[in-house]
Amino acid sequence: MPDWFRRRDAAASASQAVPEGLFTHCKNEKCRALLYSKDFERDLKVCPKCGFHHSLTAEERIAYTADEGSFTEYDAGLTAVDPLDFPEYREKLAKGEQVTGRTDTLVSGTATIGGWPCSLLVADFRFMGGSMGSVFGEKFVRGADRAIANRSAFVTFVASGGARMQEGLLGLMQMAKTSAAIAQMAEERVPYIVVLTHPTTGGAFASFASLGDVIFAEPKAYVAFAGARVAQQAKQFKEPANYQTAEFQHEHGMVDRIVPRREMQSTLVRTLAFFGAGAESVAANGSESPRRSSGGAKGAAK
Amino acid sequence: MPDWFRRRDAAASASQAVPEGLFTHCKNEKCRALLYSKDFERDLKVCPKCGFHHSLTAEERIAYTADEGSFTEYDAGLTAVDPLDFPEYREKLAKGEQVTGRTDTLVSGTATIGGWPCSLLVADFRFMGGSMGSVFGEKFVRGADRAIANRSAFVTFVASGGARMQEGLLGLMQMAKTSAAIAQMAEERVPYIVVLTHPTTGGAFASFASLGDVIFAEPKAYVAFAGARVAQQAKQFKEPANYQTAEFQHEHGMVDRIVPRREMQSTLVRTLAFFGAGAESVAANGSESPRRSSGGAKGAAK
Amino acid sequence: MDNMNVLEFEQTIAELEATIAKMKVAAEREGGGISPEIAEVEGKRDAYLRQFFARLTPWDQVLLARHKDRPYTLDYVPMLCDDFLELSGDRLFADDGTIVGGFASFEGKPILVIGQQKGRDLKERQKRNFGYARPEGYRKALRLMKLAEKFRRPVLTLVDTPGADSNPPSEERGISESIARNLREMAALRTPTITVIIGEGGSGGALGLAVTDRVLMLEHSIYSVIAPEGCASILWRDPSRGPEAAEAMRVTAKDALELGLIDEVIPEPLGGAHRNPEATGTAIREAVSRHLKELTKLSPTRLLSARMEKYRGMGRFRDETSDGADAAEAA
Amino acid sequence: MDNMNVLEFEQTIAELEATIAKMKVAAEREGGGISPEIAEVEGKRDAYLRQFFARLTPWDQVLLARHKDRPYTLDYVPMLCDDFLELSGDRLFADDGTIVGGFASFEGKPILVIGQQKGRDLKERQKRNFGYARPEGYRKALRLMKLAEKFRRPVLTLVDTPGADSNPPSEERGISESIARNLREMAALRTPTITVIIGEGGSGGALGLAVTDRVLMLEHSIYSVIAPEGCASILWRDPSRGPEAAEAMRVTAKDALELGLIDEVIPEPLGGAHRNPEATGTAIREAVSRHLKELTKLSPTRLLSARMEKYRGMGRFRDETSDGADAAEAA
Ligand SMILES: [Zn+2]
Ligand SMILES: [Zn+2]
Repeated sequence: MPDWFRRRDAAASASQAVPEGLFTHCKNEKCRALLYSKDFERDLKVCPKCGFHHSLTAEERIAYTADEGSFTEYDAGLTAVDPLDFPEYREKLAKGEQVTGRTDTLVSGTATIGGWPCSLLVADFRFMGGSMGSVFGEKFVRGADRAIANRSAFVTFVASGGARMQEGLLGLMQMAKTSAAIAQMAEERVPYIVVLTHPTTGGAFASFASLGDVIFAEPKAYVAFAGARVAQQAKQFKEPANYQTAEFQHEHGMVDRIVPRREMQSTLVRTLAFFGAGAESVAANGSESPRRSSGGAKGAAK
Repeated sequence: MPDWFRRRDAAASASQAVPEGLFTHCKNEKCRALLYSKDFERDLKVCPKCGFHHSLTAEERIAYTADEGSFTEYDAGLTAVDPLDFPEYREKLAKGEQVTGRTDTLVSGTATIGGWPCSLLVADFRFMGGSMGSVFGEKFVRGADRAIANRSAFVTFVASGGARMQEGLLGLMQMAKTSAAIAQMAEERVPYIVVLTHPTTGGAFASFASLGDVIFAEPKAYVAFAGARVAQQAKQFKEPANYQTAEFQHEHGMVDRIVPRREMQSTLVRTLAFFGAGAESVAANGSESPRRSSGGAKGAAK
Repeated sequence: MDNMNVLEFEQTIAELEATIAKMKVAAEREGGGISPEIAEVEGKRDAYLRQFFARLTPWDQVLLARHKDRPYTLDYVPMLCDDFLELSGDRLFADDGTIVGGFASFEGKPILVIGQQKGRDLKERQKRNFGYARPEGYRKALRLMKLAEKFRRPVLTLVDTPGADSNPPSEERGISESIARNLREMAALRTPTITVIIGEGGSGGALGLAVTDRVLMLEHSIYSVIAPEGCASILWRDPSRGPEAAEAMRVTAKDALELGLIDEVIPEPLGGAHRNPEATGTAIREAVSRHLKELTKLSPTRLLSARMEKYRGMGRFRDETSDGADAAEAA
Repeated sequence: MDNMNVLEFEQTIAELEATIAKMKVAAEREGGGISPEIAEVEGKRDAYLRQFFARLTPWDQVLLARHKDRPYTLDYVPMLCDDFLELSGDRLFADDGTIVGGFASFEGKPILVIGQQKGRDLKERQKRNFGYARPEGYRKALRLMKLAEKFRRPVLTLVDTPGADSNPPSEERGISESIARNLREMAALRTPTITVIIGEGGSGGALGLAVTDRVLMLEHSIYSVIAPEGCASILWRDPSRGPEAAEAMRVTAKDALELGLIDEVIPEPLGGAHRNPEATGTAIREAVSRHLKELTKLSPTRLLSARMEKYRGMGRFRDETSDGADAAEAA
């Protein structure tokens, strides 16, 4: 695992990657290149010097992925309660809301990608480390239901530390809940596409994030079952090279492709073209062409 | 792999384990215990000193497995032709027939095992090393069809060196043919039980012998993809302990249980009790009791 | 007694029981029966037990769930079933001794049993990887569950694990994938499925065998999103604050039932399962039998839709987007 | 020329072509066009080729199938398809570089392509394990085929392997099981499937990708129950008698067609695929297109029953038990 991953993990949550001024520094500690902010934006926040993929907000991810103006948000009003009266949970929710302007980790909606209609789900790691609470699970299930109803693909960008401790067993059960929704999509032959971004660990990787019909990952994303802080790692095991990176998971058969951010949208389009619009086509290969959805107002809650 | 396996493999085909006289020697070279033939028979040809499981003829296997008088043979008249006019094939067939009194490797029929009706298939390694030619595949398919028609389990005792070279590509295709029949049994939810005996290698292990709903093996049977003579083994690999034994395959998840011959029949009965008579029962667990079939004349061709 | 945890308290009980044993030996030597003095000390012991167990802390429950004498899967299997025929192997890579499974007969009918097994002595604990299952364990379990589905046999899983194995070899072989796949496949398994959490229900490692129609918990077992020590370590950077975390996360069987996430709590004998394994086994058998009878009445389709509904309904949140509603809280 | 094998013969051709090249350079220097002399030598070359290729021995076919310049899977894929998006991993253990697969577009329609890839230079040959696929290769292939089935996309497999990997690590991870499972699953895959054997169809390692609706072979490819050298080694304890074994086992495409075990032989350009890869690619594309059109007309049910019938019918034997019949020979 590269050093800069450890450093970034040490930070309580991903800090805003958006530079305020005319210039910004690459956040890779080994690089720290000074970048002209406009170029940095144009490069999708990938450092041209070292290739470091900076974390994105949900809004940035959607802007880089969905066809312009095609995104319609759903379920924005789903809001966490504090079912266990857990210490400091409300404070953390408030802080997450302050940073992201949203009530929880996931942003869910419909969009087209290269003309293909999709149900799209994007995690914002800044909101409590992308953790899976009840709102996460509910948004996931409703997004899956929309994919089924619309016979469209379900595309998920993951960045999550796993189940949300602050909801106790309810948090753990979101692993079962999301997986059950995926079983229903499978039954309905609705394509389910996962993109792993930095970082994807624990309960997320051990449930919905490992179950994609195809799984892509951004370069050098930290992808693991057990984060360094949790692992009960016995002394006799040596960490392999690249341990717990996207590249490691790719080598071990868990990830289809490492896809640089610059190629992500086109890779999704090529994938959606294979799946077509769901699987209504008979025995053979139908050649559906993408159906353009009417672009909804971006970010508008429905 | 114990030494005595290598020695046995070196023999062109398994020699008859039936002792002619009052006494017989254990065939394990490291043991060679002198055994009273009646005791040896009573012990199912397992050496009481060293536990060596001597090879059985198909008739012996059937006698040790099927309820007395329950076995009815089918398809005994299926006979190999020499489709490629392959050197010495006819001679080998004649020799196999001379040794076994049968026209090919497999003996197929119906029987009950602990009262449970089964389609039973037993390979006799003495006939051309149990190799899979066209007759093998056809007997397998017809046996599977009988299991489907009777809603009974299909039980196979394997001892085979793999596809029969002397039938060229037709031999290889018996791997596909047997596997296709297994796909049909799976579709029909007919239980398919495999018992690996010494030796099971090559095309047999890479097709029907690896596809049992459950797979049992006799102790220390040689079970492998590539026999020593065929392997293109690169020098850098060290053979693990127990390499290519039934125990090795068990450790590596390929075999459910190592079952001593003495326990084989009862293990099969317990397994058949789980499966019941096929899978007609609804959602839940029906409690079928075994249906006794009318015992056919042993060995009678139909 | 108030400041003791359950293990310390057991010392007190052990001392009382030693006294009782000595008194009995003495009484027998003198030829007498159970003297009133002995009955009095026994009564005192039971009162202590009742008193203490009426006020167990969540941390006591954690300690009980992990108790070294607590019965394990292979202790219960012969109490629950006849004729257990263990099967093994994932048909891919290995056999994981941490998860055992096989055919059995439950009240005369075929059933598939799968359970997580901790080891009792050091040698067995190593064989069982201290209860941390590896990818091949979850994959073996799935193979066997698919076999049960194919032949329409019910599945019973017994859960007892601190968590799934997270060492590099398990990471290399896809421990995450193996759990995730089980979650999805169990949600869709077309046969009745029942889980009993008998000890530690540790996080995803437990859930990987527990997406079933009915989840029952022994009274002193726990079910937790993360080990309390791990939670304390992340929240407060202090693993010794596990007791606080156990309380905050509500890890007990009673909590899980109140949250609507499990279906029943199976009572344990006074003092915990290890004080009377047979009685515990009987209680489990009775409960499983009852639930199994209900489930076997359902068609596969109804079974699946009920299971789907159950897991899809898990969560508590406010939905402020619903028409006019401001606080539609789902359970 | 009569005693040459195909590789020795190619030397003769290479010398002729060197002569032609020199003559052309000279002619150009002198400003002239193709002189009658050049045309004559070229005619001679083509006549040689035709003459030799009309009488290829089975062993020549083996040498051609293994020819170092023969196009491999990744050479053909861009000729056959547009927009190949390679996918990887078995979701269990690793990614095997010997078997490649991914989404592609064939004549404008989505298709899943899987192929065995040998390496051309030493580095790539190591990466591709010299064409010997490992368990994770077959498992990746199956994962992708199941994906194609789920979304009702046809599957095209390109076969080119000396055999499956039989080294200890592959034995440990169940190379037999991985092939066997593919045979069963491919027999039941609910989507049209086509195989083209482009080079070596080596035993079970080839069959593990070739239980399909239509199996086509390039003219100079081979399909064999065991490598000729292996057969000779077992039969005569002399691997150098491979040429005899190749003849006895009838390993050529023509033989396989005559035995009714494959569906079509795709002609190669004179001198073999390596002398004109593009023309070979075009011929493959045309044949695949034709068969795919036929298959896509069938419902999944009819597709499956035809496939089942095909594989269940493979075998030649005498059935002396049939009523009155003494020689009912199946084909
Ligand atoms: Zn940089
Ligand atoms: Zn002996």
